Amino acid sequence: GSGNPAGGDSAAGGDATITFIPKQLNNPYTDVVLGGGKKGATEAGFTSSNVVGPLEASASSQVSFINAETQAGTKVIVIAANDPDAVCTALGEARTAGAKIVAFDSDTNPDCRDVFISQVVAKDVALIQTKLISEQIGGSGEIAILSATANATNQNEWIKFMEDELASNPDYKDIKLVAKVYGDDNDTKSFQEAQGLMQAHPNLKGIISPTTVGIAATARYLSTSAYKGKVALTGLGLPNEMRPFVKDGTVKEFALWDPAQLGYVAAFAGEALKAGKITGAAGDTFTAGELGERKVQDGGLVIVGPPTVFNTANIDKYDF
Amino acid sequence: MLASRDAITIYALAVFLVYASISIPRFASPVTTGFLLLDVIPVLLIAMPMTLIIITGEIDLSVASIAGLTSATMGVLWAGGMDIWLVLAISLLVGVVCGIFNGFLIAVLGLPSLAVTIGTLALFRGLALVTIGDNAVANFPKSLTAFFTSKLGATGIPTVMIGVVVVIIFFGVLLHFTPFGRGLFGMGYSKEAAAFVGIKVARSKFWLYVASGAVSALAGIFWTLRYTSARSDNASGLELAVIAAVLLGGVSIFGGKGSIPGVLAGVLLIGSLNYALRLGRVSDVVLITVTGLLLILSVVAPSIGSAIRGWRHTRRAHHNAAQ
Amino acid sequence: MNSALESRKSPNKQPSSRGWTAAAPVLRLRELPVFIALSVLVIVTYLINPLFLSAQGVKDLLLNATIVMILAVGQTLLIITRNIDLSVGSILGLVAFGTGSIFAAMPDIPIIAVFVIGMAFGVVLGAVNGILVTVAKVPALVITLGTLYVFRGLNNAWAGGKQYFAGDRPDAFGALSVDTFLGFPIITLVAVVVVIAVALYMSGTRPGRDLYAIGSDPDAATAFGIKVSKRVLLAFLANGALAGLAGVLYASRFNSVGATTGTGMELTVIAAAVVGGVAIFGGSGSVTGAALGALLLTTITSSLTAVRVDKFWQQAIVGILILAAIIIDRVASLRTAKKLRISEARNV
Amino acid sequence: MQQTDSSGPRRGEPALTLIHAAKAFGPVVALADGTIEILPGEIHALVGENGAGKSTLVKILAGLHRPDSGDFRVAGETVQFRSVGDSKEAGISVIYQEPTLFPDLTVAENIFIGRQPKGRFGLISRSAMVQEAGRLFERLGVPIDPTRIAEGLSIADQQIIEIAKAISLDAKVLVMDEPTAALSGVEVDRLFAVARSLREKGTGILFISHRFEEVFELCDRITVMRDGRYIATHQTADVSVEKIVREMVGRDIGALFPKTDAEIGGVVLDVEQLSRAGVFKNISFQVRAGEIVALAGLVGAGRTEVARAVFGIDPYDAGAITFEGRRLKARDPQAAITAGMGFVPEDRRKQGLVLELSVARNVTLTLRNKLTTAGLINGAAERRAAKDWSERLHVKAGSLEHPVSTLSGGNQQKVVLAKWLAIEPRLLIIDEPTRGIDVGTKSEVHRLISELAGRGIAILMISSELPEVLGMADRVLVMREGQIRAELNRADANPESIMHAATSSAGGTP
Ligand SMILES: Nc1ncnc2c1ncn2[C@@H]1O[C@H](COP(=O)(O)OP(=O)(O)OP(=O)(O)O)[C@@H](O)[C@H]1O
Ligand SMILES: Nc1ncnc2c1ncn2[C@@H]1O[C@H](COP(=O)(O)OP(=O)(O)OP(=O)(O)O)[C@@H](O)[C@H]1O
Ligand SMILES: [Mg+2]
Ligand SMILES: [Mg+2]
Repeated sequence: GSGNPAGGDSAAGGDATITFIPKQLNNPYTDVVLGGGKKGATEAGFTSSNVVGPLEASASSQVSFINAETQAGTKVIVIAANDPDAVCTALGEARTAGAKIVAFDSDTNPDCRDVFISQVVAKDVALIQTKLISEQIGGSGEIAILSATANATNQNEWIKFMEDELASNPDYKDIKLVAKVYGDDNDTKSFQEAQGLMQAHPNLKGIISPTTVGIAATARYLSTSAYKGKVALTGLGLPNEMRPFVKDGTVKEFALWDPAQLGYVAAFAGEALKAGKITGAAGDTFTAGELGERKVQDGGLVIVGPPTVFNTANIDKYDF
Repeated sequence: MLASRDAITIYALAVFLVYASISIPRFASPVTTGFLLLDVIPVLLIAMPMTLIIITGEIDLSVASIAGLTSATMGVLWAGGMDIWLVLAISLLVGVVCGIFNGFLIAVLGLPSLAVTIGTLALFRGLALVTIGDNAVANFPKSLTAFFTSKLGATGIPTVMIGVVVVIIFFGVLLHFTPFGRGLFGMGYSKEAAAFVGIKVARSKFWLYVASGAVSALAGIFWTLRYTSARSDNASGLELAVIAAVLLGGVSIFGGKGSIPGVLAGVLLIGSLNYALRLGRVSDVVLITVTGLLLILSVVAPSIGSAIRGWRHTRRAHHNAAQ
Repeated sequence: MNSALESRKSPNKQPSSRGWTAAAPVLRLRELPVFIALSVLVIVTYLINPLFLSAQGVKDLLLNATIVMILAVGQTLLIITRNIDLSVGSILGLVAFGTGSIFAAMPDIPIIAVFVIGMAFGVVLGAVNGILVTVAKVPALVITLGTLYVFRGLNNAWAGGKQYFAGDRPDAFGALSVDTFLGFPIITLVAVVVVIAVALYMSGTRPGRDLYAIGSDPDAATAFGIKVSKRVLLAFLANGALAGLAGVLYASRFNSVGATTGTGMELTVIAAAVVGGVAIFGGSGSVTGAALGALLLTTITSSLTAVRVDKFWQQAIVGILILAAIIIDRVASLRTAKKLRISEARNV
Repeated sequence: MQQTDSSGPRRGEPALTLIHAAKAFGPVVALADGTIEILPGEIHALVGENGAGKSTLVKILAGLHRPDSGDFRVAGETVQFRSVGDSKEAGISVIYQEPTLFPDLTVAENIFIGRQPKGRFGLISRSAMVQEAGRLFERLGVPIDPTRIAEGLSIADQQIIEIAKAISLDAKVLVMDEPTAALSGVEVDRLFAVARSLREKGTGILFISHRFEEVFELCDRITVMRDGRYIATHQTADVSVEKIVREMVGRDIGALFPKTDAEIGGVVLDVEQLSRAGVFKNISFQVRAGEIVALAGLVGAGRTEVARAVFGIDPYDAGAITFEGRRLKARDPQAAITAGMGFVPEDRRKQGLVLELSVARNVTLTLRNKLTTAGLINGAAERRAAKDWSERLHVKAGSLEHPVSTLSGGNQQKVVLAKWLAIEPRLLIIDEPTRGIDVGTKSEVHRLISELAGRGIAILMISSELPEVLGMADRVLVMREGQIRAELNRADANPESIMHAATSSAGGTP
C-alpha cells in the first residue's frame, strides 16, 4: 500500500500492545494456546494483550481483524493463519505501520511474518505418529489419515512427512496409506468421515488423525461402533478430550505438545522483536520466561518443545 | 416516503456513522474508509442483482458458490499457465454460465427459485471442489493483486471502488429509471398481472439471474485477488450476509418493494458496524447478535408502529362514539 | 360409492373423470420418486460394496439420518404453512450445549428429564420465532434469518471456548445412540415415532389439515375463520420442540457440543424437505416425504463414500440430486395439470 | 340441525341486526352508517353503487373486520366478534365477493375444511367427505369432481364451490356478496332454487347483486346504501327499479346501453382457424374498425381462452392471427400491445391490476416503454399521464399514490380501462366489462365503449350478460364448447337466438 495506513497513531508510543489472532475463537485447543499466550504477554511486559478472531476458520476471515489491529497501532500481532497467503497483504500493511508479526501454530507465507513459533519440528510430529500407528497395528495393514481442512498449512506439512516416511522407511513397507480425508475440524463432519473410511475400506487397520477435533470425533465413532478395538487410532489430541477413550481402550496412545507453551513462547518472541532484540534472522536468541532461552532457526523458525505421548499410564497427570 | 423502511435504514446509517466518528477512536479516518470498503465490496456487488431478484419475488442463494467456483477456476487456469487476462475473462464467463443455468431452471422451466438455488448452492460449490480440489493457488501477478488493495491517493478509497460504483449506478438506474425496472416491481407483486401488460416475466427473470451470475463472478475475482488466494471455499456463507443486508435495506422478501439507496445503506450499516466493533475489539459474538437483532427490528418496528397507531385510532373512534 | 355424483355427469365425461379419480393417489404420491431413488441408491451401492448393508453399515445409515429427519419433520410443518425456520441449526446448537451443561451440573439427573428440558428449551426458542412472526405479522424468512444470528450469538456468548464431551455425560445417555432394538438404533426409533405421529396429525386431523389450508392461501384461511396465528405459532412451537429433541440426540450421538454445534444445518434440512417433495411455497407435501428426503440426502453421502467416488464430487452430486428432485416434482405436477385440462374439456 | 317448521317464511325476531356500524381504514371511511336487519326466512337484498360499503358490511358480519362503533345483535343478543370463528359459531355463513379457495386442497376438502367428517380412530374420513361433497354438487346441479384440487378451476366453478361450502354449513344466516357475478343463467337459476329452499327452512339470507332482475326476482326486501350510509329498506313488491336506482345514485342516470352507430372501417383483427387442444377449436372471426363484436356464450364456453390466445397470453396449436394485415407473433403480449391491442381481463384483481402498486403506477404500466427519453423513464411525463387518464375516466381515489387495492371494485375497473386507453389502442378486447360494477358506473363504461367504437377503435367484448350483449354489439359470435356456433348480426340477435346457439343440441348444459 501507499503511505502509512496507521496514520499519526503510531507515534502514541509507550503502550506496548500485543494481539493474538487465532484460527478461530471458541475452540478448546485454541483456548489452551491463548491461555499460555496471555500469561506470556503479562510476564513479557506488555501493557495490554488482546484476543480477536473470527468465529469460523475460513481463509479470508482473519484479514479484517488484522486491518483493525493495524489501524489501532498494535505493536505485535501473533497469528495462526488459516491460509498462508490470504493474510499476507494485510500483514504487509501492518508491518508497514510498524507492527511485528509472529506466526504461531500454523505458519503464514514466510515473507509475511518475522518469526514462526512451531510446536515442534514438523518432521518429529509426523514421525511420532507413524511410529505409534505402526506399533498399534503390528507393522502391517491399511491405514488412513483424517485431517482438518484441506488447506491447513501445518497438517499438510506433517502429512507430507508421513507419506515420505512410509514410503522410505523399510520398517513400514507393509503399511499402506489408502486414504486421506478431511473433517474440516468440524465434529459432525469428522465423525461421518470416520464412518465413511470404515465402509470404503473394509480392511482398514488404523487411522491417524493429526488434529484434536478429528481424533476425538473418530474416537467417539469407534467407541460407539462395532469397530471398537479392531481399528487402531492415533494422532494429536487433547488429553482432557481423549481421556475416556484411552480408558475404554478405543485409543492406546496419542501425542501432543503442551499448547500453552506455544502461546507463551510467542508472546516472548513478540516482545523480543518489538524491543529489537531479535530480527527473526537465523541464530537470534531470546529468553522465553520460565521456559528459558530459545533460538531462531533457519527460516525464522522457533521450536517450542518435543511432543509428549499420552497413554493410560500418564494421561491423568495432564490437565489441558 | 420518509417513513418507508429504506429511509429508516439510511437514517440509521447516518446516525451510526456520526456516533462512531465521535465516540470510537480512530474511526473517522481515511484508513477506515479503505479497509471498510474493501471488506464490504463483495457483499455490495452481489447485493445489487440480489436486490432486483428479491424485488421480483425470487431469491438467489447460489451467489457465494458462484463466487467460489469463479475463484477455483481462476486458480486452476492461472496455475495451468494461461494468460491472466484470458483467465479473468474465462472466470467471468463461468459466472455467466452459472447464471444462465439458474435462469434456465427458474425462468424457463418455472421452478421455485428458493429450492433451485439451494440445489445450485451445493452444486456450484461442489464443482469448485472438483475444479481445484484441496489446492490453493496464491501466486497471482503482484501488480494485479496490489491494484486490488490500492487506494485512490490519500482519500483511502480503494481504486476498485470505481468499478463497484459503476455497477451500483448501473443497477440503480436499471431498477429505478427504466421500463425494465418498472416491470420488475410489477412482477414482484403479481406475475400474472405483469404478464397482461406485456412484461416478459420469464425473460426478465432469466436476465436477472445471468446478471447475478456475472456480478457474483466479479465478486469472486475480487475476493481471489484481494486475498491473493484461490480456493474452493472462498466466499462461503456469503449468501446469507448479502440477503441480510438487502433485507435490512428495506427490500421486501415478498417482492415489489425496495430501493438501491436503501440496500446501499443496509450493506454499509452492517459493514461499518462490523468494522467499528472490530476497532473496539468487541467480539464477533456481539456482531452477529446485533446483526440479527437489527434485521428483526427492521421488519418488526414498522408493524409495531402501525399496531400502535391502529390501536390509538380505534380508541379514539370508540371514544368519539361513546359521546 | 359416489354413484350419486357420477350419474350426474354427462356420459362422455365420466370415464376420464373416473380415470383421474383413480390416478389421484398415485400421482399425488410425491414421496414415490424419492422412495424409488433411495431404493436404487441403496441397492446399487450394496452391489458394489456389500459392506454398505452390514449390520454396522445399516446402523450408521439410520443414525446419520435420524437428526436431519427430525429437523426436516419440524421444518415441513412450517414450510407447509408457508413459513420457514432458518434458525434450526442455531436452536439445535443451543439445546445441545444446554444438554452438555445440564449433565455437567447434575450428572445424576434422569435422562428423561434431560429430554423434557431440552425440548422445553427448544419450545421457548421456537416461541421467540413464532411470536415475532405471528404477532408482528412479518415474514418468517427474515425473522428466522435474524434469530439464526441471534441464537448463534447467544450460543457463542454462553459457551465461549467451552465444550462438553461424550465423556462428560452418563454412559446410558450415550448408549441411546449405540444400542439397538430389533436392529434399529434407539434414537432412530424415536425419530420414526415422531415421523409417524406427525404424519397422522397432518393427514388425519382437522388442525393438521388447517396447516395445509393456511399454506395454500393464508388470506383465504383468515377469511374462512381458521385461527391462522394460533396454528402457525403452534407449528413454530412444534418445530422448536423437535429441534430441541434433535439437539439432545445430537449430544447423545456426537462427541462434543460447543459454540458452533449445528452451524449451517438449516440448508441441509430445507434441502431434505425439498427433495422429499414439500412445496417450498406451502400447501402441499408431507412429513413422510421430508423424512425420506432426509434419509436420501444422508444416504447419498455415505453411499458415495462407500463406492469410493472422489470426495470432491460428493457435494456436486448432492446438488444435482436436489435439482433432480425439484424437476421430477415439476414434471409430475405439469402432468397432473394437463390431465385435468383434458379430462375437463368438452369434446373439442 | 334446523328446528324451524317448514310452513313458509316466518317473520319474527330478526336473525341478525346491525345498527349504525362504522368502519374506517386509516383516513378512508368505508362504512359510516351500516344498518341492516335480516329476518329468519327472508331473502334480503343489499344494493348500492361500487364502494358504497356493502362488502365492508359483509366483512363485519363475517367477523373479519371489527366495527369501530355500532350495535350488532344476533338473535336478539349483542355480540362482538373477534374472529371469523365467532361469527360461524353464531350461525352466520358468508360467501365473499372474491372466491377464497385453497388451491392445493381438493374440492371436497375446500368445502369441509375445519369440519371434516371423522372415521376410524377419530381420523378424517376422506371417502365420507367426497360423498358429502358429491351430494352437495348434485343439489346445485353441477358436475365438479370433488377429488380434484382447486387449482386451475374457472371463476364460475370457484364461486359454485363457495356456494356449496356456505349452504353446507346449515347456517341461520347466509350472506352472499355478489355470488352471481361470475355465473350464467342456468347456474343462477339453480342457486335461486337452493336459496328459496333455504328460505323455506327459515334461513335468513343477505343477497348482494348489481343485477336488478335478480334482486327483484329473488328477494323479499331491499336495503339501499349510498356512500357508506344506510338509505332505506323497502318491500320488493312496493318499489320500482327506478326508485331504487335513484336512491343508490342520489340522482337520475342516463340510458344503460347508449349504443351509437359508428362508421365501420377495415378489418383490424383477423383470426383464422385458431385451435388449442382441449380448449377451443377452429375459431375464425374478424373485427373491424369502429365495430363492437361480442363473444357470447355460457360460462366455460372458452371465450376467455380465445381472447387470451389472441392477445398472446396463452399459446395455440394451430391457426393464425393477423392484426392490421400483419401476422401477430404467438405467445407475446408485448407484440400485441405494440401492434395496438389492449386487453381488459375478466379477473381485474389478479390480472388487470397490480393491486399493491399505486393507482398512478398501474395506469402508466402499459406506457412504460413510451414515457422514456433516451431509455430512461421521464418521471414528470409519467405523473402527467397518470393524472390525465385517471381524470378522463373519473377514477375516484383518495390519492393517485394510494395502492389501487384500496379502491372499490368499480373504480378499480376504471383504472384498468384507463391504463389500456392510455396506449390509444386500435383494438380493445374487454372481458366481462361490467362484472361486479354498479349501474352508474356501468352506464359510464358502456358510454365509454361506444364512444371508443365511435372513434374507430375495434372492440371485442366478452360478456355473460345478455342485455349487455344485445345492447352494445354490432355483431354477436356465440360460443359453445370451444367452438363458434353462430354469428348473428345486430338485427338477428335476440335472447332466443343467442341462447339457442349457446345451449342447443346434445351435450349441452343440462
Ligand atoms: N382494506 C381497505 N383499505 C382501505 N380502504 C378500503 C378497504 N376496504 C374497502 N375500502 C374502501 O371502502 C369503500 C367501500 O368498499 P366496499 O368494498 O365495501 O364497497 P362495495 O359496496 O362492496 O363495492 P363493490 O360493489 O364495488 O364491491 C371503498 O371506497 C373502498 O375503497
Ligand atoms: N388454467 C386452466 N387450466 C386448464 N383449464 C382451464 C384453465 N382455466 C380454464 N380452463 C378451462 O377452460 C374452459 C373455459 O374456461 P372459462 O370458464 O374461463 O370460459 P369462458 O367462456 O371464458 O367463461 P367466462 O368468461 O364466462 O368465465 C373451462 O372448461 C375451464 O375449466
Ligand atoms: Mg363489494
Ligand atoms: Mg371468461
